[in-house]
Amino acid sequence: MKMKKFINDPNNLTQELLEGLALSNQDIIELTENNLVVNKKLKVAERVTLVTLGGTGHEPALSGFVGEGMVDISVPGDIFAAPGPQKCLEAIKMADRGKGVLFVVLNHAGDMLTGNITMKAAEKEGLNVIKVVTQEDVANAPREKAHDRRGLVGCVPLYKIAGAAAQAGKSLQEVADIAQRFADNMATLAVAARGATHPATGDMISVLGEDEIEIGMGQHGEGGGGRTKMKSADEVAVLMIEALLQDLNIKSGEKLMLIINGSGSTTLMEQLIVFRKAYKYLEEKGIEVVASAVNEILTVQEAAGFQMFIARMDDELLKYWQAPCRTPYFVR
Amino acid sequence: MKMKKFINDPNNLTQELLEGLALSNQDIIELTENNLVVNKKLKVAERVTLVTLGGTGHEPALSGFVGEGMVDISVPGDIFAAPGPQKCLEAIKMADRGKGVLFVVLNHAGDMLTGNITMKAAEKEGLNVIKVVTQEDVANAPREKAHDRRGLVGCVPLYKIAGAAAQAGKSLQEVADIAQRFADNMATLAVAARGATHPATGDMISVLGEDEIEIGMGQHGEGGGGRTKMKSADEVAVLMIEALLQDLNIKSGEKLMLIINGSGSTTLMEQLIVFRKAYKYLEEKGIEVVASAVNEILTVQEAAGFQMFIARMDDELLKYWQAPCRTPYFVR
Amino acid sequence: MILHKEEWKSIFNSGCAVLIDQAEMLSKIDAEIGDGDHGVTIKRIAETIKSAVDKWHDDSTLKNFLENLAGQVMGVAGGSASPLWGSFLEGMAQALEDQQEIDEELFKNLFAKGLEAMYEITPARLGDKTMMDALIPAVETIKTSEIDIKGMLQAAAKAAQEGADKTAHYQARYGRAKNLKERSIGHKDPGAVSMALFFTGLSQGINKL
Amino acid sequence: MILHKEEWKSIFNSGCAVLIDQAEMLSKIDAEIGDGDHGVTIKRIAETIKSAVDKWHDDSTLKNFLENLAGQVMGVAGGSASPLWGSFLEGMAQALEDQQEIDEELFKNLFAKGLEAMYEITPARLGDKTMMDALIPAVETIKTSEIDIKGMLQAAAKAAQEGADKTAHYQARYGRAKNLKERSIGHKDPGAVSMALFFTGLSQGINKL
Ligand SMILES: Nc1ncnc2c1ncn2[C@@H]1O[C@H](COP(=O)(O)OP(=O)(O)O)[C@@H](O)[C@H]1O
Ligand SMILES: Nc1ncnc2c1ncn2[C@@H]1O[C@H](COP(=O)(O)OP(=O)(O)O)[C@@H](O)[C@H]1O
Ligand SMILES: [Mg+2]
Ligand SMILES: [Mg+2]
Ligand SMILES: [Mg+2]
Ligand SMILES: [Mg+2]
Repeated sequence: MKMKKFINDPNNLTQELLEGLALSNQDIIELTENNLVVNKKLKVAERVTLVTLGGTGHEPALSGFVGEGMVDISVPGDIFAAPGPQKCLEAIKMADRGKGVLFVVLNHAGDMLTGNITMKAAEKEGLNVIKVVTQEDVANAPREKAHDRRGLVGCVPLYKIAGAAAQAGKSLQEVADIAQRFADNMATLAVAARGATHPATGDMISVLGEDEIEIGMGQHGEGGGGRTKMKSADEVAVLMIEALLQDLNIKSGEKLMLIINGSGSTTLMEQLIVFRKAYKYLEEKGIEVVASAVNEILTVQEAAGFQMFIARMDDELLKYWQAPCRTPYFVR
Repeated sequence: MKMKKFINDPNNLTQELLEGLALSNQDIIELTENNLVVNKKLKVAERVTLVTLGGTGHEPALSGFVGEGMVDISVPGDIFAAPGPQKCLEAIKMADRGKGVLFVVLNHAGDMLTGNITMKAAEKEGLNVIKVVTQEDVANAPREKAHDRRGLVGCVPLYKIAGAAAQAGKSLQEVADIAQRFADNMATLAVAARGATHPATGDMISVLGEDEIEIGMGQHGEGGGGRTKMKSADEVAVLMIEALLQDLNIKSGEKLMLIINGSGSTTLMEQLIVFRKAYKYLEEKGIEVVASAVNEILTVQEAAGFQMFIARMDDELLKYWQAPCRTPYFVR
Repeated sequence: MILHKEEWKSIFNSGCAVLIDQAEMLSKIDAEIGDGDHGVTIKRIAETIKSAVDKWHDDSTLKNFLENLAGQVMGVAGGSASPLWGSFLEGMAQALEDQQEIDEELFKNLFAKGLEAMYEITPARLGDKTMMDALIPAVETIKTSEIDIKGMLQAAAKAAQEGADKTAHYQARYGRAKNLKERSIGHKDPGAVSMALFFTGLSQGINKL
Repeated sequence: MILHKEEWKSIFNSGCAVLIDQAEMLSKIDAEIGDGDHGVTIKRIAETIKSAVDKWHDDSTLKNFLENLAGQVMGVAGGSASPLWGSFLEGMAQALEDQQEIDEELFKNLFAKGLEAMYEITPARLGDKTMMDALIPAVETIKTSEIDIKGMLQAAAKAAQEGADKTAHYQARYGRAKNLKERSIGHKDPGAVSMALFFTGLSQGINKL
């Protein structure tokens, strides 16, 4: 598939998309000179604040979730690439309103290296930061080897929950504990049906057969799971929800968050059809869906496929999930 | 391009996607037995209410915008197809809370026929209904022949504005006048880069050359504008915004709403890049963007491309655009 | 010649049979200037009519039957054809009270009222490249005819067929094909073709009585 | 043998020249088990180093130079290579105070501290199929060497090269290639190859002095 994108100079992708984001959300965010995306209300915040980092090209994630009640500053790298630690350190300093900063890092090689270097530097400078890592991809490693698991869409509900806890006036340690509890109880599985093209190079990121899907595909098209023939929405949904339930050892009577996250060109129609099946399957098993979302949240360009995400919920997590927030792509 | 979608029996697409929508938004909407999508708070509404109709396959539109502050009942047809007038009549009766119903119809052959038959029947039954038609596609007819213009994404901001006017307690005639004023001042132009596949038949809806785009493409891939070689995002943005400004005869000093609506597989990254250029172009011309949105609002399956929408704004319209609302895919 | 219920049934069934038979062809010609689904919608309409004919109770009048049928046809999910055909049937119903036997005069009136209902619902007229290009000549032929019902239907089918053929020369002014502008010339309008087929089917049905 | 600022400059430039020269090849081998951008990132890093060398003020020490450079390299947008290379440079800086001349002892210490910084930032060790497979043998060779700086770098380049070659037999345990599991065996690790090339370049640079 040849690339067919509405872009200009591939070197300016990140700069231009961030400008578009800032211009279309002037009441919520601002873009600093060195491309930090900052919650406009950060200046008056008297609470723990949230910083995150990650490559662009996954819009609306991550910068589309900066605003009151979610992320205070996002540090975008270039397309699919982590930013440098300096920018992260700068963001943490800027974010700190005297109550400390929660620093959320997705488990991807570059992000983790940047995150670690940043933390070392932050410690050296005596900053009050706690790092939480999201690593919930059940496809590429067992739960015992969680540090090998990739971070997928789960970071976004985590921003929401941690952000609400911060707004509720919790201390940094409390916010970090809540975020970690949520992180420890989440699981994602991705399925891909068609690869994307890299917007800077025009190359296909991964190639699947005309009638194939791959369950367990990573964020940038790296394989992981197995390839199978295309199946019906209901079959795929059941396969995926079963793997997720098993990973978290979810039992009848438990309460879950269920998210279907479209990868790019898989329609909302399809995402809703899949959600419906997963929901009904859970209902039959006596598992209650208490929180949900169906949308493109963390995409991979025009890839076809979706991520199915679940998280074990308790009343406190649910309260924070439901709390108001206002960001460009998530409002409550 | 072969179809590769997560679906089940193609005959059940509409039923299943509406179930998914209702299950994932149980606090906002409910699905009646005959597939009307109803605002859960309609029961207690003491105001003018809103009904709209249209085919499915364009998610999140139209049913994703049912809820407080926007649409009260949507009457979905099948994929890309209008529903029958009986269902519309039923919806109008169900929606009427004693203050009358605004009935919003997009200008597409089937929708208009259904809308007209419904209005005839409603008159016969003495119902208090006013119909407003959205027809803002500048590509397929000049403004003097507005009745030939297709209805594109403009219906969605119109729902928002009319819904807020209704919530503000305006009379049916007032709500209709506000909606009509907005409708008379809006303009959309669509560009397509790659066709979609029809989810029920698997056929390509329209075919473009590997290096071609078509400006002025209709909702279901019907041609209209001219085909040209692929251009840069900035070039396309300028071509389109110029056509829109000319159509509405917008002058320096005026205030606009600017929306970029992704068709399906064009990334949010691209939409933001295009928005940025259109915004800057307007800024240079002394035209102020006072309201905006960049997102997939009314899609055409996995088509690549986007719609650029502008509307001339005044303080009252802006107030209603900014008023709170709560629907599955638009919250303020 | 007077038509009773049983005769109506077989005439309608014959009209529907032709449409169902030609559904694929209709989609094919719709693909050329429309969205390729006209056969699908027409088949659904024809099947709706057939099943309504099958379920037509003894105690329900032709008016009742047509009114209910019109509603069902309008509810057929699909293209523009459903509300148009439904309106035509509804118009026909308006020509009736509780008559159970249809004579020439009433027969003419039935079709005339059907066409009137169409006039109310669509601005398309002769030459606009729509189903009206088959329907108008067919109904006008019936209205001005001096022969019996059988003859009327035969002449109407011929007129509809000729009208449908002519649409190939027109540029579409309504429906999807309109957006193609000049490019629509050279192709017959699918809705006109199906309308002509229906009249052919009706005429074949009456011949078999 | 003692290295002064001007010599450092030409040695660094030589290391960078090799990397820039081989950038395309590096992306190509990254495409086999990674995401095909290693050459792009390495080229950016090399260009960052080169331009820092060009701008190296007379009054700034090697420590200053390396510290600033480390920051710039870490900020290079791209892959995992930037923070890793940046950490190595930062580690080197920590071996220094305000010395302007580097003798054998300090030279050894420079590389040893660079490697230590890497140990802190990544758990990857020998056999894990990363750049460490080239870097560890190179630095160990320098540390244990009894000859002059020129000889050290020659031996280090050889050791790095051998280390990089061996990565073809390993299964990746860190970086993107890890997800391929056994499928990663049979391909050299791009990060190890580029690291070996850098040492080769350094060694060529010192030969030309
Ligand atoms: N406004 C109209 N007035 C009369 N006939 C129309 C009109 N719009 C469409 N038609 C008829 O409907 C036919 C197309 O029917 P169909 O394919 O079922 O609908 P759609 O175009 O919605 O897919 C056209 O060939 C034309 O004869
Ligand atoms: N955790 C790690 N420790 C050491 N080296 C690593 C690690 N992760 C990746 N690498 C090295 O980085 C190389 C890939 O660099 P590059 O392509 O620039 O990064 P990315 O994989 O992010 O695209 C790998 O070949 C490997 O040598
Ligand atoms: Mg059609
Ligand atoms: Mg159709
Ligand atoms: Mg790489
Ligand atoms: Mg990379």
